[in-house]
Amino acid sequence: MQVTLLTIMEVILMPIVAFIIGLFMVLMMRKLAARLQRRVGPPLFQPLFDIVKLYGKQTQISHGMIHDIGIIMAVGGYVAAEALLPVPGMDGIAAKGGLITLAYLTMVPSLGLALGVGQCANPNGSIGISRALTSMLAYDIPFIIVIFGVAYQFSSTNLVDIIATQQAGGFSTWGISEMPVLAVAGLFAMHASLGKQPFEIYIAPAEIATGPMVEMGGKFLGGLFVMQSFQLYTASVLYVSLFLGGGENWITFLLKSFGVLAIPVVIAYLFPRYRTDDLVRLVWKWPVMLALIGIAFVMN
Amino acid sequence: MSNTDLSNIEVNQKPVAKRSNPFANVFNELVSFCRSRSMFMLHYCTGCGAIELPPAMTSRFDMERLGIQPMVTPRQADILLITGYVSIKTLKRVILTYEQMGAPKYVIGICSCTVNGGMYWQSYATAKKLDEYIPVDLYIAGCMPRPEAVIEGLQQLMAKIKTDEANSWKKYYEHYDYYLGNQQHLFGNNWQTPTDIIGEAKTYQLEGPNTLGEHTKILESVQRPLEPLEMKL
Amino acid sequence: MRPENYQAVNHPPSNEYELNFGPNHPGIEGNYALKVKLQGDTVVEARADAGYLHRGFEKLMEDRLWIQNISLVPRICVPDPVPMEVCYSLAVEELAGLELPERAQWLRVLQLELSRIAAHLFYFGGHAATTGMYTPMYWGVADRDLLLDLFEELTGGRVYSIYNMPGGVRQDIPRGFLQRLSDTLDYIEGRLKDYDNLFFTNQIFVKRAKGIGIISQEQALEWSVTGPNLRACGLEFDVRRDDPYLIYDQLKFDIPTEHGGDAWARTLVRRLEMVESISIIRQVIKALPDIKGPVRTPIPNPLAWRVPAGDSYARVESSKGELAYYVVSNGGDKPYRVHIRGPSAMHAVQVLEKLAVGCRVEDVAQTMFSLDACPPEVDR
Amino acid sequence: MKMKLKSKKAPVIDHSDSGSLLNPLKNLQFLARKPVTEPLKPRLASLNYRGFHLNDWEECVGCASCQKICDNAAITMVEIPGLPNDPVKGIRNHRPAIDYGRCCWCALCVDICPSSSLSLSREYVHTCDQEHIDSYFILPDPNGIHKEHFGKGWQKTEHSDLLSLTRSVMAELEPENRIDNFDEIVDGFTPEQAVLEASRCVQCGMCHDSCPTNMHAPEYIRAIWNNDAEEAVRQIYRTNPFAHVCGRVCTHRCEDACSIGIRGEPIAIRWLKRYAMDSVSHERIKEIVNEGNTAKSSGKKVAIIGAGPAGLTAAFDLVRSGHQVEVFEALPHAGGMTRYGIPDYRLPFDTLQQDIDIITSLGVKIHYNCIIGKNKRMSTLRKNFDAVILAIGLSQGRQTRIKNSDHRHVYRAVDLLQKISTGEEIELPHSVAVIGGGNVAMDIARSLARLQKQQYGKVQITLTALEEQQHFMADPEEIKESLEEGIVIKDSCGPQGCEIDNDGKLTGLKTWKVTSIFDEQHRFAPQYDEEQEVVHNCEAVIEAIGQFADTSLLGKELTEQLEWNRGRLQIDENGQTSEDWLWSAGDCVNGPDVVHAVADGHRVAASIEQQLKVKTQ
Amino acid sequence: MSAAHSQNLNVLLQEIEGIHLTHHNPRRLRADIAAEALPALLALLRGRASYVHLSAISCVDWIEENQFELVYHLWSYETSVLISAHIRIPREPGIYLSVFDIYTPAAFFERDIHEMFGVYFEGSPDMSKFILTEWNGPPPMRKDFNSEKWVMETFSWQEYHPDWLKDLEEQGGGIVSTPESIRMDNK
Repeated sequence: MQVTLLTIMEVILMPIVAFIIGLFMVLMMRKLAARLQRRVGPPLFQPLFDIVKLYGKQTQISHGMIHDIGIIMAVGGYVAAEALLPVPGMDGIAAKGGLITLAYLTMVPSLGLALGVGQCANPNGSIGISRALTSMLAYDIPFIIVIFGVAYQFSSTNLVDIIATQQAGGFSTWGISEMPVLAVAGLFAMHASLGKQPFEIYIAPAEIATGPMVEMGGKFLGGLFVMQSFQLYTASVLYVSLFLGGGENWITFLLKSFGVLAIPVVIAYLFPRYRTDDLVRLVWKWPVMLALIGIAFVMN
Repeated sequence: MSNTDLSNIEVNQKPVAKRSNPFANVFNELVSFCRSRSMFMLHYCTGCGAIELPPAMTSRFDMERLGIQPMVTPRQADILLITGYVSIKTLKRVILTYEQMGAPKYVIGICSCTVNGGMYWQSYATAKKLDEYIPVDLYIAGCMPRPEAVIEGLQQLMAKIKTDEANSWKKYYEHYDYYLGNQQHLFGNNWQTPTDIIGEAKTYQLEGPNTLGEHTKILESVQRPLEPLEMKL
Repeated sequence: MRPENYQAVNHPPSNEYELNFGPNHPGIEGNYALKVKLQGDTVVEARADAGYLHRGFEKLMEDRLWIQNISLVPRICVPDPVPMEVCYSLAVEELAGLELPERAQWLRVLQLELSRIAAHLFYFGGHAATTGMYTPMYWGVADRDLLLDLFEELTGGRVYSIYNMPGGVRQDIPRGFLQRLSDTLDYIEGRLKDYDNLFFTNQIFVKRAKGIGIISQEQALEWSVTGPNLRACGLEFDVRRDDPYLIYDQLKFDIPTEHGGDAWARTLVRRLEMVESISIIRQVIKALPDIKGPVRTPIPNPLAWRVPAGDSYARVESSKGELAYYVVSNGGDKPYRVHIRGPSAMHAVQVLEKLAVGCRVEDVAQTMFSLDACPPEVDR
Repeated sequence: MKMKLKSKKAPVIDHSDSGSLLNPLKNLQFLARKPVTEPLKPRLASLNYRGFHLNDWEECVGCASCQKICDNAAITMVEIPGLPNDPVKGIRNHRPAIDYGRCCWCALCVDICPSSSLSLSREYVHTCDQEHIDSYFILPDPNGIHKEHFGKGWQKTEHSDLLSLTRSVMAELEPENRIDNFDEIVDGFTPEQAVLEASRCVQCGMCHDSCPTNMHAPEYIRAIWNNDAEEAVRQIYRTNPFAHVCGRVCTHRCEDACSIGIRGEPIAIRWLKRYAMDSVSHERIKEIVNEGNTAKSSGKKVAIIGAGPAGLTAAFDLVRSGHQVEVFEALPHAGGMTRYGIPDYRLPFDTLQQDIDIITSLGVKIHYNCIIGKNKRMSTLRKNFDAVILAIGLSQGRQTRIKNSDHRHVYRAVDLLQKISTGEEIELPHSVAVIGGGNVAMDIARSLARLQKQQYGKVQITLTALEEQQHFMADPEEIKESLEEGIVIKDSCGPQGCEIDNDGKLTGLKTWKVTSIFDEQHRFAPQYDEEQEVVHNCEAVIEAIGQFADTSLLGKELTEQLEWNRGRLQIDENGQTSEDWLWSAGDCVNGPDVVHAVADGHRVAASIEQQLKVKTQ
Repeated sequence: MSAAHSQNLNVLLQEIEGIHLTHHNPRRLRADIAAEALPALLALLRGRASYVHLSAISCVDWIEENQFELVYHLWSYETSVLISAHIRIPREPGIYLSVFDIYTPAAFFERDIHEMFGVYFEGSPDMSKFILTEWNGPPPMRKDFNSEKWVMETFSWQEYHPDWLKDLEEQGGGIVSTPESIRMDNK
């Protein structure tokens, strides 16, 4: 009984922690961008201000039930995913859920968004969401391969186990040193899943005027902002858990997850985006190839 | 121009009804604070003053320090910057855009042209006083104002928002008849927008004695029914 | 996004649909619109829609004194205002038979080239942004701002300098200006390396820009393409050399050309032009201290200045291409007619409409930006 | 990445290059570099920044040139009570107020400002909300719109000045060509010169305000600029029938008030008027004057004594209102002082005659050689006419009453001038000393110089005056031309007596050096330095120190009836004397000045007109 | 330009009847011709004299003569001489031939002139409105359309009444002349 209560508390607490860390990740992203662009950048609590303001908007234009559900799915998918991502001291239901569930859950937000945007009947939104699904299709293949490889390597789909295995032998047992090729492929997949340049095809303001977000205002946009901070958190923590040995304690955990996130974020501000068709070709070519090579190594 | 004179329009001085719940007050203040610290600016270059916005946004004067960032669609934006003259063709789009923005929304009139016609006061193609068509919160003088002046102006607006004084958007609902009349004067009587302002005014309980009038009657007579997708609160 | 952007198209059997680029759209330069018809992701038809920036300049100018118009003209092309002032002044000077002092000519060249660099810095930031890269925009605009500081020091205004006037320029250079100018140029030249690294040799950008919006040499001549866009097709034409004005015939400069005629070639030409402009300004800095004399030929009282009847056609190479003013005087104190031929009038309407067809939707914005079209020149 | 080095210049990227994925990563160095962002506080603008307006109220004269050059119609002129307002000096208490809802900060207003009072500051931040939109309408003062000091930004320089400050050159006779004859000195403008000169005008209207008769100078200057001399004549005749005369010898207060004159040479308004009059044929002028003259005969009769400018102007007005006007002139020609006091080289008699011809052509009847008090009595006039105007001018020269001034070779300037102008033989002395520094002194000196040159071949004229040369009453031009013509000017010399030799022949004029002219109460009380005594050798002395009116014609009875004020007839503001039938106008009430006389003529005519109307009703 | 080019050009241009040539300066040549002869001139210049670049078509409204003047500015990259071909057409009905078949860019200029002056070009591909889609008045660039008058009738202006002005009015001062009144005086 006590275990269950603790689990429930963890399940509640983990998304909250994730959200807070996610907010700082958004801040880091914007600060790094600012630095590269030779400017100061936003103040410390800017991501929070944005979200509170958006939820505090008077006008909240909904385009129908599906629109609302779409946003709930987008945020909810990640909220659920957070409970499956172990952080130092909190495992939540990670031991029960496993990696496969998590992989599924990370797809839910995109689908939810697709539902919601479809309701808006704005051609730009539709183009945007079709691009988002295309890119999801593109990066999911290497992503699944990578997950499969990791699971094979550690003979487990339980993240708690995977982390424990990695932490057992220090750096030499980390995923990254055991399967470096797969780790690179994983980084690619993570970058693509974040939708940052050069893989940022579905926001693309100059082409389709911010795609899926075109009809989002007020709390819906706020929802997307929340989703973004969860997304950054999920992607980086998942990567840290798979390849960098998870968090031994909060300090290393934060260092690792912020550090790993910095890579795609910094690259994003130095490159333009690919064309949609180029993206699919590229992602299916290099990361998939790398992932397959990686998995070949693993299987050996 | 229109039947109502601008001077007849009074500012909405009604203090926001303080709710008895102290938490609600704290919450209100928090939201106002966040509103002032996070302003999304609509990326719409209506006129030549827009050329000083990129410097204000980019590295040299970095607006993001104040939490201001450009946004692409009106649905996401809080501030509408009217950067200089608005040609009549643009004015229609400006009004459509303004009506689509989510309340609370703020309008800043930059340059001389938004106040009294500016350089183009004899031009048949530009509107002269922006305030006749949409309510304006703040004007920034200059032709065009420098980025520093724009940023200074935005800080003024932030201060106003923080204290809940920037309420021009309510004026649009309360005096819709006046604004609509001026719009009809310029665009003709069959002018209509896809946004149901009267309906919104009712929803926000901002319907005042001047919301409806002879001009809204004209609107009702020419209005084709709004499709559900186009307007839903 | 405006609701009128999503009108249904009334030919049901096809899978075509319409999309509006602009007027409020980050993929459009300024306040301008392009209605495109799409089939899948490919544009099958594009129609330009201008007039959002129409102010009736030509009408306004007929109602203002010859001198008053100098504060009006720079507004016709905001990113590159100096050529407007110079071109109008040249046209009026020709009509009025005003001799231009030599120092004024050098100062005008100085401004024209500074303005060209500023416009190009602004341009490629915009071009980069259409491909999703925002850092060049932040850099370019910030570096352009240093040039605006120089303009402010020289002319008293950052963007609208209102510094050229029929007869010359309004004030001489401030003390120490040439030194600061030289320092800024050194800085900008040093920055070009960073821009190369970030943008011009960025593989993904090159991949995106290559083969976009190709104009062949024949098409370029047929469509009256001018300026960098023409030179990107390998045609070495430049008003500065072919129809020299001011003291351009005394200066040494190359006319950079590229072959290919695509967005990438156009970008490269502008990149090279910045280098040339810097070298021109260096020549001016070197020569200017030795050129003494007034900076303005006095004109009669502007309130009662009548320009002899006649007409003149002055042409200037602006950063966008061939800019021309056709000015007609009936001997009065105001112009009888001024016709402004903005280079973008060709690029943003006819050329863009043709180039956009066959483009994928993600390249429409890039096509427009690579032409460096300036909508107010179309609208006037 | 392939990088080719084309010349020694910067590395050139080739179109066939495909770029690099690593190059952009080099910019990671910027993570370690400092941002270029400026602090939030607005920077100080450049030294010639075109910010908000400043206006130095001390300098500003309210000429409204800024309002005219403003292409955006942003400037409103506002009257500010309490500021100096002096039309004679060309200062109005108007100041520009600027609408920042129109202004574009082009600084054309600064560049044209005749007084250089306007400038732009380095301040550039102003914001306001809708309720305070009035703050966009500002009255620039020296303190800036927010009363904060930012310093001046854009100011006028010699390069940016838009006004043309120098007159267009007019041909005139060189001294050697004019000294032996009475030909008119200045040629007058050619059409090109006139248009150029007219184009300098900023139409501020200071000239109109300062002119005693409020001539419509801006309008006729504009008309001349428009090559429409007839319209100019029409404008001139709205207020001045002595157009030819005033086009040549007016004291041109307008030019003293002219805004352009603050920093440069004022518009040559007088010469432009002359140009307009000269370029339209006499017959055409007559037609223009008669345009729209449909007044019916009123049956009233007015008598005017004296056919000088004042009298004839009144006659001109009255006859056009339909009254019957008769003018009584004591001398054989009309024109008064303009005929008998101004030499031919300044005002040719035939041009004067044209003015008079136009007036008489309207139906004014002039009785020449008709001396009131001798040929006709005042009482007869009173009986036969509804109103009488006394416009007798100042015909008698004042005397210095110094020692030996009763010598027969001591003359009054007006007497001599009259003789010269009528061609009467005079006893021409070989050397002359003139006392006086006014225009009359110059006139007589220069007239005599011409005669001396004609008869003796050389000029020997000394002009002495109490004042220092820069404070002479005469026009600077007159002084300059006199000097050119060989007249010696000795300033600050107080005449003390005429030297007479034993034969009773006049040999010289003794003067003392003047140390001061006025006492502390500004009363005339010259002080001399007796040590510095000079004797100017001469055969004749001419007194040109002023004139007075000869009122003996009024007769004893009337003189007693009328009210007097310090030896002058007491008149009200309309020129009416204490008798309701008698008015007085011109030099005899105002002192010598043609254009004042004209103004007076109008005033009196208007007063009579009104009184006659009342009487008819 | 070279002497040979120049001579060549002059010989060529003499083929057009009634052409009147004036040299403003070495690089500007003005050709006045009858309206009927213009297409022939343009065809000749484009086909045989290397004038491939149509710089602009300008329209001038000579209302007193009741004519429109159309000016075709042509540039040759080879001779470096700008030829301005001037023709006059009657203001009523204001119809002329399109030269779109000779110079493609003419389509834009003709559309613009049609919009601004109301001159109709027969054979031009598109004469629909472009810039003035929301304008219902007469073609605005015509001299008989008074923009300022229209603006004065259509719009109102700010009525500023700041405190300093109130103070001045109390003291007996106040506004003497508004800029609008000055402009009306001049007219």
